[in-house]
Amino acid sequence: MAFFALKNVTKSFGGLVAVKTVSYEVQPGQIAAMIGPNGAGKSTAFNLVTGLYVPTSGEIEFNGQSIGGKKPDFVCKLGIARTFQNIRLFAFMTAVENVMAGRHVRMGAMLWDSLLHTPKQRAEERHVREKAMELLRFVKLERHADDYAHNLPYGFQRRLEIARALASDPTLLLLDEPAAGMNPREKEDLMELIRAIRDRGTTVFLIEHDMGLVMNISERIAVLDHGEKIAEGTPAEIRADSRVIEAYLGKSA
Amino acid sequence: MELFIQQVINGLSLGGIYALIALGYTMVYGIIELINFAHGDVYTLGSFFSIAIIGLLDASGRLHGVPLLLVLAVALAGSMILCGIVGVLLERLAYRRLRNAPRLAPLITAIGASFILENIMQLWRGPSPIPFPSVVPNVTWHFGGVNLSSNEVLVVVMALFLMAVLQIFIYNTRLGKAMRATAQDRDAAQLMGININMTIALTFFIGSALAGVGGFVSGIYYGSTWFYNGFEAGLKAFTAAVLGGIGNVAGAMLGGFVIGMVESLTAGFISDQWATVAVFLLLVLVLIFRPSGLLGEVLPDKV
Amino acid sequence: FTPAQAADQVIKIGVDLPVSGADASDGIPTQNGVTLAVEEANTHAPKGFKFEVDALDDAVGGVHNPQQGATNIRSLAADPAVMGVVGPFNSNVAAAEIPVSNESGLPLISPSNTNPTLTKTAKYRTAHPDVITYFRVCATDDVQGKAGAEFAKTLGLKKVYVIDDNETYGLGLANVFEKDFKEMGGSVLGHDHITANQQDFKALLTKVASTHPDAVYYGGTTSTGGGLVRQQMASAGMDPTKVKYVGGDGISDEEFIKVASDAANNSYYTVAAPNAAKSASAQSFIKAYKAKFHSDIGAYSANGYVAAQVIIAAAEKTIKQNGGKAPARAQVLKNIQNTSGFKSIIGTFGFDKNGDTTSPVIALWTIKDGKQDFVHQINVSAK
Amino acid sequence: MLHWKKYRPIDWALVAIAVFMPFLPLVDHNGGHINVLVNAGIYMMLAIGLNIVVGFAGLLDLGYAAFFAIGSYTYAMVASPQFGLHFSFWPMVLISAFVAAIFGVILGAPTLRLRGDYLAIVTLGFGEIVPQTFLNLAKYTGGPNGISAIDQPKLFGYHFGLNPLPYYYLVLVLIAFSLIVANNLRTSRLGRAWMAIREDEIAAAHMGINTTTAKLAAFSLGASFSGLSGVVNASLLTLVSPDQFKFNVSITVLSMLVLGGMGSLPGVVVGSALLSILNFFILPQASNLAATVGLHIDFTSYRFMLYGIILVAVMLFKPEGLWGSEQRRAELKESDITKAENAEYEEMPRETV
Amino acid sequence: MATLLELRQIDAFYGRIQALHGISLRVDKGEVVALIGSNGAGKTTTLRVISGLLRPAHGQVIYEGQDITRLSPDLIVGRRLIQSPEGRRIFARMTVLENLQLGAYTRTSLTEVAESLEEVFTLFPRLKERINQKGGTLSGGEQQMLAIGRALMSKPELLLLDEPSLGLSPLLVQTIFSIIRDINKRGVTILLIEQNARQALQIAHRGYVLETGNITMQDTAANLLASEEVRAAYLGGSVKAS
Ligand SMILES: Nc1ncnc2c1ncn2[C@@H]1O[C@H](COP(=O)(O)OP(=O)(O)OP(=O)(O)O)[C@@H](O)[C@H]1O
Ligand SMILES: Nc1ncnc2c1ncn2[C@@H]1O[C@H](COP(=O)(O)OP(=O)(O)OP(=O)(O)O)[C@@H](O)[C@H]1O
Ligand SMILES: [Mg+2]
Ligand SMILES: [Mg+2]
Repeated sequence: MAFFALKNVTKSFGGLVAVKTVSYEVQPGQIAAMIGPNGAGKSTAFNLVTGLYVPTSGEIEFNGQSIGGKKPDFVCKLGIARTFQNIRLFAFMTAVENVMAGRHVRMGAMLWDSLLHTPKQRAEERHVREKAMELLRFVKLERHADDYAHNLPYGFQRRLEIARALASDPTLLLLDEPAAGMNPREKEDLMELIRAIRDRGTTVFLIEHDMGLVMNISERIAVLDHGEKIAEGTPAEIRADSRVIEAYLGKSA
Repeated sequence: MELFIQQVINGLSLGGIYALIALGYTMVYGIIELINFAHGDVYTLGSFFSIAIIGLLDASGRLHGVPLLLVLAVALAGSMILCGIVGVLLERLAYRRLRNAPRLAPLITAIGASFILENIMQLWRGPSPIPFPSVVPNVTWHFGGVNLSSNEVLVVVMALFLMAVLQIFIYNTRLGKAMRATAQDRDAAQLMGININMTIALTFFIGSALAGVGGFVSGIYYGSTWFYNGFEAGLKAFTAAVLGGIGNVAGAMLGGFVIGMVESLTAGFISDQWATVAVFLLLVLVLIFRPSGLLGEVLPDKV
Repeated sequence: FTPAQAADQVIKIGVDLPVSGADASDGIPTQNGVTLAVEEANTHAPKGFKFEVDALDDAVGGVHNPQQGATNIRSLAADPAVMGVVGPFNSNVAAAEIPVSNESGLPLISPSNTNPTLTKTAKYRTAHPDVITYFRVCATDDVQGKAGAEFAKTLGLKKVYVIDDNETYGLGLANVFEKDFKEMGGSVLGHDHITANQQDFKALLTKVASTHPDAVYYGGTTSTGGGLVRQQMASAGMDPTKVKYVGGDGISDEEFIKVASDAANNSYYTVAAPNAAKSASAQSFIKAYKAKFHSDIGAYSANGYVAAQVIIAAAEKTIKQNGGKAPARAQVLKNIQNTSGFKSIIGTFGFDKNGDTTSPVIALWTIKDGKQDFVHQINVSAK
Repeated sequence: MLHWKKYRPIDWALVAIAVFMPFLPLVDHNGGHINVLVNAGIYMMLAIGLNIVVGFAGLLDLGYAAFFAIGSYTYAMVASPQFGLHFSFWPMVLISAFVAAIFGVILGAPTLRLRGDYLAIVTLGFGEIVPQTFLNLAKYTGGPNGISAIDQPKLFGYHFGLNPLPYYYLVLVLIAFSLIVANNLRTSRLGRAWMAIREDEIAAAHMGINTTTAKLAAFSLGASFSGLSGVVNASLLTLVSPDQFKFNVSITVLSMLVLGGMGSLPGVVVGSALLSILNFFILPQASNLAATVGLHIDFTSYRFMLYGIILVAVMLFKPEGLWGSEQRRAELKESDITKAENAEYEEMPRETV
Repeated sequence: MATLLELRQIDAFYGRIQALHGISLRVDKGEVVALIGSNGAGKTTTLRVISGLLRPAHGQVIYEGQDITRLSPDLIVGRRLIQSPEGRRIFARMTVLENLQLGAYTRTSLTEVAESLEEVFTLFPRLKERINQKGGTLSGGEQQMLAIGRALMSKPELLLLDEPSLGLSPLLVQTIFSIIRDINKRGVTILLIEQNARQALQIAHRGYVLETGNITMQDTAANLLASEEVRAAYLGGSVKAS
């Protein structure tokens, strides 16, 4: 059984087929990428994985389990976390609260504990806060722990979103255009961070339009166009693929 | 069967009044996402203004023909304009400052404004029901066992006509487009050169003027009003707007008629005391199956 | 604020009525009656004394509220200058206030509570079950409903449809009417409850019309829909010249005539007091009211006026008993309890052992040519 | 956590007032005043409960009085001559809270898919239906007369009777308890989940938060507080009737939250205390109070306007509420642009995720 | 060249946070001026100030020799000073055509508007294909075309573009930049914000570097491209921008 695989996944919205019988497998420990023109169906594919959309047909497998059509909170519990193409932080919660909220699914406090603040609950809260601070250090945001997410600069927000996603101890992390709106310097930092995440044992699957970044860090790349997978391979293979050049990269790339 | 048809007629005319109020709710909600609780009171004000104008013109004696039409036209226009002005003032004084405030702040000022308006009307014409001058002869036609009165026709025709005008205005005129643009994204609208303050004020003016029509028509239809009239009618009308899919002109109309119908049929065939319960149960049921209202998805456009 | 006035000792007449929001139509005209009574009393107040109105609102957010009522009575009870309270208006507010009044010994005279259980059982007198502190100047629903039924009978009505406003007063009245009318051999075609503050009754009335009644009996007040129901009957297919309209004192106001307009004629109603028009004092009351408040009297203005007069009279009597010294509340209470043969614009009455009015007269009225017209009056207790 | 960087003098004043409250009856013997405070306390509990739904979880509930009604009627039915049952007060406090909580789930469940103001209007509908149903089912509920002669609590042989004083202390204890529980909730896993849902429901779901359960928990916990206050209310008044639970009650409680500062517990306390005192004391006595400062104005006819003006004025000058939490204060500064963007997110899910 | 737009000593705040610290800049008629800087530097804020969406605390905005600092956004638009804002801000529930018509909101001559529409469709044939599609259902790239097209519909004198290439595929990025150059050639002055600093500077005449609300550098585009500091901070070394 595969660690993570899309099997003939199709998603249509009314008449529009956004994702068309796409199959793709990600190996554990990999940094994998998905690229393709605007509107190719990349984000839709992510949304299918995390349960925002229900696939029209096809299977999504994760750790031997079929997760197609399952609710987002269930998918998260299984170990898939994500970030969003347009940042969706909890704007008026502090950075550390954001990360703690990301830990929700790994916590055990029940209603009773929440109501009465039992010793068990207090110990857990302390632990979760420590864990959240550790993640903030990991993404180099510890100094902003008590700032509202909303007040952080864009690049920091992207990193905070990653920390929040990591808080649920995912084995697979989906990043949707993590470098959008970053300048080249910030992109370099981001690449380092992604590698570090992989090194912690989390598999990374990302969508990105920045070819510098994609070609640099990913081990395997899938290319989508009009909902269909038109190519798959190593960065070098993709760069040389004429269909990809025509549909996506353009001559200058 | 005749009884049923008769109740449907009742429902349609009641629904027409709800619809006229609901149009204003839906417009205001559509553009600034505010449940304008004072809107029901603007509707009542419409009746009050009409009464005052007819009184001023001293039309209490029976008039006929052209003079009668003239009086009615002046009363209707006056009620619309005055209600429109009240709406604009409300927006200017109670809501504009709060455009970027937490969402519930303007809701509370709306409630406060509603109390103020109610009290003003109470001071103006006293706390008890007041009669609406019966200047218009109500003609009744008989079709077998079914009666249809000119007042009923007036309410329904007025509602349908104004909805059609409004629909055309919003979708086919430059100002209508400005309103829709302002509703969707205020900053972007400004970057198109749209004066959003003016546009929002215009929306309030039109919505309130429609409530003024409602007040005028319902005065003629029911023959009386009182300062607290808008409360209940306002709640139902807002429910109608939500039922139809808030922000949607045709939806508000449909919602108004549906609610009027449910109320009438429940009162007519079950019991009057369960009519309100039936209305809200219907709302819940509809929203369970269509979470954004009857027309909310088909025509997702806000006004 | 002249020094002479300041030196006068103040005797307060408390008022507890709903005067804001939707309930203002009930409370304000009634409170106006009290104000008038107190102003008149001050023209001939005992030397060294001065009456004042201490009026509290029992509406919260525009609706009468029993909690607020109980709080008001406690506040008034805490002020030793308050000798008695006119109020409350609504029966459920009374249910919350009677226990407080009973406990604190503050006399309460309601102008309008008609629910029989308030006085006839001791369940609200929790602290001192056999001390009466709550009185009323209006007849209870059972008396009036019955009179209404008899009236209907004499009008020759056989088939009646009953509608009430689903409030304590209206429902109680309608229930008694229905029961008694049936007992007298009449037939009740149906009984429906409306929701107060509604504007549209056409659906209900269309249904009523389909049963072809001789008359509609309405239990409730003008402001909860009494006028509109009558007015909309025509458009629902009931000719108001043929189908009569019968009700209680809740529709005995000028508003009813205005709202029902053309349809007002051919309406009949009972009033739990003798024909006021026959007493000159009532005429001058109505005139004075109009002059001061620029509006017609409300259904309970006269009752508010009389209730205040009862308290004032008891206080004045106490002062006399004390030889011109300040009255104590317990004494005033005693004098109120002993009220009898009290001449007022709503007739001559006293209080019975439960605190109910002994005035047994119910007057019957009709509306003719857009004017209230006295028919006759019956003495219910004589039966 | 309380995000107060530093305590302001006004914070200390609040604490001082809170500490003083138990001793107040020693100074003020006026039963009317104590009664006002008991009513204020009942409303404060309602506000604390509604704050969980609206302030914490961000679900706009315009029909909260329905739960108040359910709590009150639950006790009234089993502790009055209505059915001849006379259950003891103390367990009923918990049972009524529980019954209200269950209704919270029942009424909450169909509304979960609804967004924003659709939810508001449905809850408003419930707020209309519930008292109307109590009114209509006269056989069980006494119809418009309601249920009267409700039992008062006994504690160690002491019968509460009608004296407001024991209720005053009971309410103080219940408020303290409610505040502690509400604050615990806020700073717990569940509280954080609510906050996350309020900020961004889709993102919250992707963090593994089961939004359905969390929202239902908010509805039912919020409702349970009104169960508590309902029991106290019913026994002190010895009466429940449908018109005690009309729309104006829901609106009053909501205004308390917004006026005080939504989401913030001190805000809820301040807002409900001030508005209760305004509603139960100042407005009913407006004319008398004016007279004591030498103003002879008859406010009888202006009361409603006064109330309206105060609501409008407070909101215009302090839109985040008198005691707005830091979060809300921050949100205020949110510019148009972020607002509009958020709005866009909601309408165009395809672009957002 | 004549000065078209000038900012003088602008201070701007969000609540208590100061986003711009006395910045001054100038755009001459016919130029493409690039404004570069890292996230949160204040680039968008600068454009918001120019368009009147944010009132500066101090300083002046001079346009065509007149002070427009206190004018409301719609009046500024009326002077043909047009912005295509960050995040595109398409009217999602209006059709492509309606969006474009709104772009021409301030214009009165119907024939001229029709001409502009044709022009936009020549620049972006894709938009003509989608003329009746709702804006919100367009793909990211199409939305960007619509945003720029909409701005052109108002017949801009000066066009402010805020990150027009954000989130676009490499191919589309090329297209957008060539279109910008095209528009400029037709006589429209352009103030351009870009994360993609290299390409921005390649089509610009001059450039400004904004850092935490301060202008730290200003020079010709060529000089900035060659500058060591700019290269290190904004152009990237190892990562080649597409
Ligand atoms: N909820 C939806 N309803 C209708 N159509 C949708 C929806 N979500 C996506 N689509 C359509 O599906 C297609 C794929 O969209 P998607 O967001 O997956 O593209 P993408 O590859 O992520 O593009 P980009 O690089 O611009 O983010 C688009 O044509 C879009 O219009
Ligand atoms: N609405 C707002 N409320 C509060 N602070 C804001 C707001 N918008 C921006 N800021 C702050 O103002 C500063 C400048 O923001 P601005 O958006 O102008 O930067 P930018 O240069 O456009 O960045 P980016 O490259 O991310 O678009 C930042 O520190 C940002 O956090
Ligand atoms: Mg995408
Ligand atoms: Mg920016």
